[in-house]
Amino acid sequence: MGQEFVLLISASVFCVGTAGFIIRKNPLIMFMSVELMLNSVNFLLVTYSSFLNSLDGQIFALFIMTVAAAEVVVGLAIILTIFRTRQDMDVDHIDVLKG
Amino acid sequence: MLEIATVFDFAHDSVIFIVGMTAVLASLGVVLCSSPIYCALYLIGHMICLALLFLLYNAEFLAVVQIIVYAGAVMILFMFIIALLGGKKEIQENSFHRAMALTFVFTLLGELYLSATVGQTEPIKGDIPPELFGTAKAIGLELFSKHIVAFELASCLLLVAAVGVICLAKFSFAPLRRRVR
Amino acid sequence: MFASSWLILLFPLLGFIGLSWYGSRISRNLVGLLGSGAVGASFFMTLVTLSNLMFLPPEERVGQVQTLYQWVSAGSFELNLAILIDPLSVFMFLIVTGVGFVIHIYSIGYMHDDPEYSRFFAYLNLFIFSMLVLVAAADFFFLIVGWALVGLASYLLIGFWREKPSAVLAARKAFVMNVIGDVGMVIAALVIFEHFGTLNFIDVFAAAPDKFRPNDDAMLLITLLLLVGAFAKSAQLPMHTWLPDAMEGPTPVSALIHAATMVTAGVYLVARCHVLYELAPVTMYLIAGVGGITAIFAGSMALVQNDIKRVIAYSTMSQLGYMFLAMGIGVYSLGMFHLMTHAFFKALLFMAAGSVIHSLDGEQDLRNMGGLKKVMPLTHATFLIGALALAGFPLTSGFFSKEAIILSSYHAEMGNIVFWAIAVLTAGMTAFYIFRVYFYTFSGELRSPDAHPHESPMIMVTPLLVLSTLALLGGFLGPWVDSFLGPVFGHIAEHPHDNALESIALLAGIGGIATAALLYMVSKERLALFKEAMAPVYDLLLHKYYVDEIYDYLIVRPTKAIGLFLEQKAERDGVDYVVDQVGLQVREVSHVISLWQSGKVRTYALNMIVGVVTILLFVVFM
Amino acid sequence: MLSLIIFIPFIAALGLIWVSKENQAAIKMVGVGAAGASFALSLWLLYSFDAANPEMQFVQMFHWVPALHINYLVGVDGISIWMVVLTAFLGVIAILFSFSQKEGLRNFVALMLALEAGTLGVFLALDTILFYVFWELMLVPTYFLIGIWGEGRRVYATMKFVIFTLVGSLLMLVAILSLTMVHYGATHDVTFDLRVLTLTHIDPATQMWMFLFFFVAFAIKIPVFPLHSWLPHAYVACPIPALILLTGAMSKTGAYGFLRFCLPLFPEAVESFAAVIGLLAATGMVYGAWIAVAQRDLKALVAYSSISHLGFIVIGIFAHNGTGIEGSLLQMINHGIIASALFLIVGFIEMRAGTRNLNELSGLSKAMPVLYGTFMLIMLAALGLPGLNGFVGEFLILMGVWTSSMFAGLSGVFVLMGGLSIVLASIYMLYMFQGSMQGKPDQNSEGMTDIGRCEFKLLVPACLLILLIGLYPKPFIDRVSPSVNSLLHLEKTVNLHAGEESDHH
Repeated sequence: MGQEFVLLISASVFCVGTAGFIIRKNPLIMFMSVELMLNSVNFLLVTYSSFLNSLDGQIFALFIMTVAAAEVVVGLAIILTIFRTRQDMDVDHIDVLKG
Repeated sequence: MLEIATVFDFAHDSVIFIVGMTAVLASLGVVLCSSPIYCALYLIGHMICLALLFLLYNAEFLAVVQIIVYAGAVMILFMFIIALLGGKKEIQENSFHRAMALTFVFTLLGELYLSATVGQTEPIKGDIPPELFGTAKAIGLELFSKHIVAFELASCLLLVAAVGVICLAKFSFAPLRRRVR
Repeated sequence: MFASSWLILLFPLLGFIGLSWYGSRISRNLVGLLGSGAVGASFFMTLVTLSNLMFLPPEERVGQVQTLYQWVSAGSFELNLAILIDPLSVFMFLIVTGVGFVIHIYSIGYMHDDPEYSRFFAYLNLFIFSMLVLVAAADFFFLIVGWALVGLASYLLIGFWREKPSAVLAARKAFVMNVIGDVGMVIAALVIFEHFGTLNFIDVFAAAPDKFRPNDDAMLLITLLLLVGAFAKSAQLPMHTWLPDAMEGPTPVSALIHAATMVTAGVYLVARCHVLYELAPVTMYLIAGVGGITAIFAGSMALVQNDIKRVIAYSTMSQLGYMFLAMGIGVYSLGMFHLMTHAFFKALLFMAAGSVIHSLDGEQDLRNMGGLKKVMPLTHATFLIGALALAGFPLTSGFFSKEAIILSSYHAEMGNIVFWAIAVLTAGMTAFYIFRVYFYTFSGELRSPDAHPHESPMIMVTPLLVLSTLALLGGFLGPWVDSFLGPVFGHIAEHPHDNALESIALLAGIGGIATAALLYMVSKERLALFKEAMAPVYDLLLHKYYVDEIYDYLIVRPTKAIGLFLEQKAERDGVDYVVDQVGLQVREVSHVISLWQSGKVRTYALNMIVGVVTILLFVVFM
Repeated sequence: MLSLIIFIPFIAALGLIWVSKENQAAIKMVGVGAAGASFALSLWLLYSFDAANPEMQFVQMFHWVPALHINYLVGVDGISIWMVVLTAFLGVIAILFSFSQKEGLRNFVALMLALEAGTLGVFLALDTILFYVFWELMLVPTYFLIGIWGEGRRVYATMKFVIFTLVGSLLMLVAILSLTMVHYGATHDVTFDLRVLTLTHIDPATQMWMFLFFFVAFAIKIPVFPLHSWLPHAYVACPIPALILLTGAMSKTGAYGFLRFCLPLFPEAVESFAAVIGLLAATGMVYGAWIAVAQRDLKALVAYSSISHLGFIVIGIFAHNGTGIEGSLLQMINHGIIASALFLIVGFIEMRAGTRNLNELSGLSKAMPVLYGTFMLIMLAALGLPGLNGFVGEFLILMGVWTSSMFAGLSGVFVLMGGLSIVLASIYMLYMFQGSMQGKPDQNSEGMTDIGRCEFKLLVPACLLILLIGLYPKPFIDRVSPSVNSLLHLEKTVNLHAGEESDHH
């Protein structure tokens, strides 16, 4: 399969993740959507690393995974804390920063 | 031989195609399911598909990392949280917001497709021998030579994240009073 | 030759500085001595200057300018600090320092018990100094300086009893009125500078006749603006209201302001600038008209006042009216002559009245006086002389000067029958009201039982005697004044003789005295009846034609109201409001914009996507 | 030497950080020492200043940002010499008076020194960017002085003051930069040297907006009538020592800016706007005076009277002739002396009576005869009594206005308005003086003491100057005249096309 296909798959997953992030109100699912977007990018990096015969893409993907893992851990802890204090799982209700 | 190669190529391509489409469908499932537990399951599916794709594109090491870190550790974490908070279904309303979001996301998709079909960029040919490509050894060599600083920084990041999570988990917070404007 | 003339100004200035610095640390006697001595020395120097001047041939007596240093040179404007010595200024020096000296002596006795004795003498010296600056000035600028300093000194003296609210108010009134006059003078100076390029009297007066034809706009403007200052200082209509109120000051101050110094400044100004005024006949008529009206207007108010000093104050206004009338019809030396005799007898009257007030412990109401003839024989005699002179009784000084003006008001080139009639009517009134005061005060019985009148000490009586001599005999100086001032005015005023008119004026004066005697000496019932019959007029006069009230409503209150209005409306609700609104509106707009920040993560995400899409649209399609 | 004058107070202000807050004696020593040294140097400057020379003197230059040709360039001429001396003089007085400040003396003195340094810098800077930097430098200490030590609605006042001034100075920055661009367009030479820029001929249309930008900046600082809204609030809120510098020195920077920038740089624009500006200034004179009549708060009264007096200064400048400008410069000195002395007196009264309200004050003269005398002299100077300094300035200004050709036939009106404001000045000054000093003494004046020897000494120099300038203004004017003349007869030698022509050859 050529580059076009890879790009299409990646773009589709990315857009689905974006849509999910915007549409869903459950913070967990929004997080999953973020993971989708990250994964789509990872995919692209890995495939292109193979196309170009260079390992840089994979290294980059590896770092992204590391960061994503850290991000998920902290993010979920924050979600947990918010839930503990507010007893509410709707992100729309969390608008303390409203202007 | 030629034919076998062609057949193999075709099989290879079709596998990639099928796995790729599965990955897209799984991602759709993540977004469209109303119950978080299903979403998480779809996401695991998506991750596995991606791992397969990584394999197919000669990135064995990353495929394994994908399975272990993502499908394993991260998703288990998700599952724990869902179990802890209860997988309530959410009610979807706010159709204007949704319509806006979808409109723009589709536009984005269109734009991405368009840019994808622009054509091939100039290839940068690396100097990795094909037999080593994607193996743990190659990545390790690369990682510990060229990217050593970034590597250490990443480890710092993980440490900070760990400390942060402990802090967040340890101190209990009194329920916030809603600020009245 | 005249360099020593600076000393005339220097002595009172030194007196002022010395007394205000060290006055509180030296003994009272020394204060009085220094204060009077400064003016006395100044008077002496004036005499020296006068003798120097008399040695010169008449045509060289004018235009002696003594320059001290260049005062300023800014742009095209240059000015020297200089004094002008000529018969007119020396004449004024004589009156100011001479009468001022006598008043100083009198003050030693009058103010003897005042706790702020030294301050009083310091101010008196400042007053004399200011007046000398005014008359000595060789240009319009220093004329204005002296003009304003006189205003300041009068402010200080009128408000001398600074804890008395009415005195404070009167002082403020006098000062503000004078500042209005000053501003008029300043603008006049600007116009003069614009047309002549200099402010020197000599240059201006020399250039004026060649540069302008009579009744040119510029001339009218200059003379009218100068007139604002002159009217303000000399209390002519409509700027007269401060003068009666100035009675709030101690009596020597009244004498000084009314007789010798301040109020005569306006007359002096017209005399000094006669070259300009002759080029503006319209203004001359105005001066004569206003002078005449003021004379009769003030005279009528004096008819009914019950405060002894107020009567004399109005009489001052009235006599100033005469002087302006004389100026207006062009008989300057007659005006100056009347200025001199008036200085004598008015100072005398004030000081005699002060002596009465002093002995009655501050009582000023005529109705509480009476019968002082026996107790205070010297004061009585001197007051009588003053009253006779004021009434124009034959052979007193007032007779010569006033008769001359009355006659000229018909016979002079610009005189006419109306001026004459006014003058004669006023003369009658004058005689009436001053003798009303005389009878009230000195004849009959003392109406306030608990007072213990006594003759004043010699230090107060001696000045009275000196002045009464002058008031009695000063009239015979008339021809000398004419010839002495002749070089300044360019001609010697002629004294017309017209027996018919003279006798009418004389009869008016004697008639006034007789009427007063009739009403106040002979029959009290007739007086009551008369008052009854004239009640509305009486009221109007007693309230001074309600001018104070009219000014209060027309000027004072609107000024304050506009001030408040500007503060409340224009400032707080106007400028401030607009500025604050700009700030508030910016805040409002930013508030509206800040609503965009809904605090919801998803909205932010959507916004971000919108942004990304838009940018990509550009990237892809451009 | 000029740099020393500027930087001695500045370095002392920084140095005060290392002085302990408790060490009052050291704080006072450093404060007075620095201000005094600056003042002494300024006097020496005055002594060695060549009065006949219209050019800039004592010029110093260091490269500051060589890449952009921005230099540290200072110099003094007849227009700025008196302003420098005045500022240094007022700095000493203000710092001496600030010792009565109870709290935070160290920081207060440090900020005062910084304010003084900034103001001196504005008067001495010849590089437009340097000018701008000092201009903004004045703002910072003022902000803290009013915001921290102020009274009443100090936050509101500070905000208003800072926002107003910033708007103006940003407009000025735009104009400064475009000025250099215009010069660059003519000569292909980047410079921020004011002396060079002055010679550039600017296209009249460009002049208009650049002039307006500069004008707004300076007009806010002075302030000119419709832009004065910050002044009453800031002045009423400002602590009196800072107020002395604020009204005495800082408000003059605006007028100085007119003379240094607007008049020489934009002659055509000045010509077309002079009548309008004259109208604004004349309105301000009457307006400020009239509002002052209605004030009961002494500080507010003096604040509004300042608006009125500053209107005189502005109208004199835009009369655009020697008499008017020299009168304005003299009036700037006068107002610096008189207004600061008045504020000092208000401070003395407030310290003793505990109030500034005229309704609550009465008959103080009995308790304080010395203050009575000095107050009277200063009040008389303020209302423009002939023979004292206020009158000299006002007279010259009015004469300049009357003979000016700039006001399109409105000269007479302006002079009349000036006369009206003088009359009003006598009214409000008498309200102020008589209301507080004369009348019956009331109970709370019983235990009051007169001003002490030290306080009297603060007022003595002001009184002496009032008399000196009133009696002999010539030496003051003489140092100014040559520079003013050269300002009025400036020739633009650099034309727009000069650069292009030289390219052809």
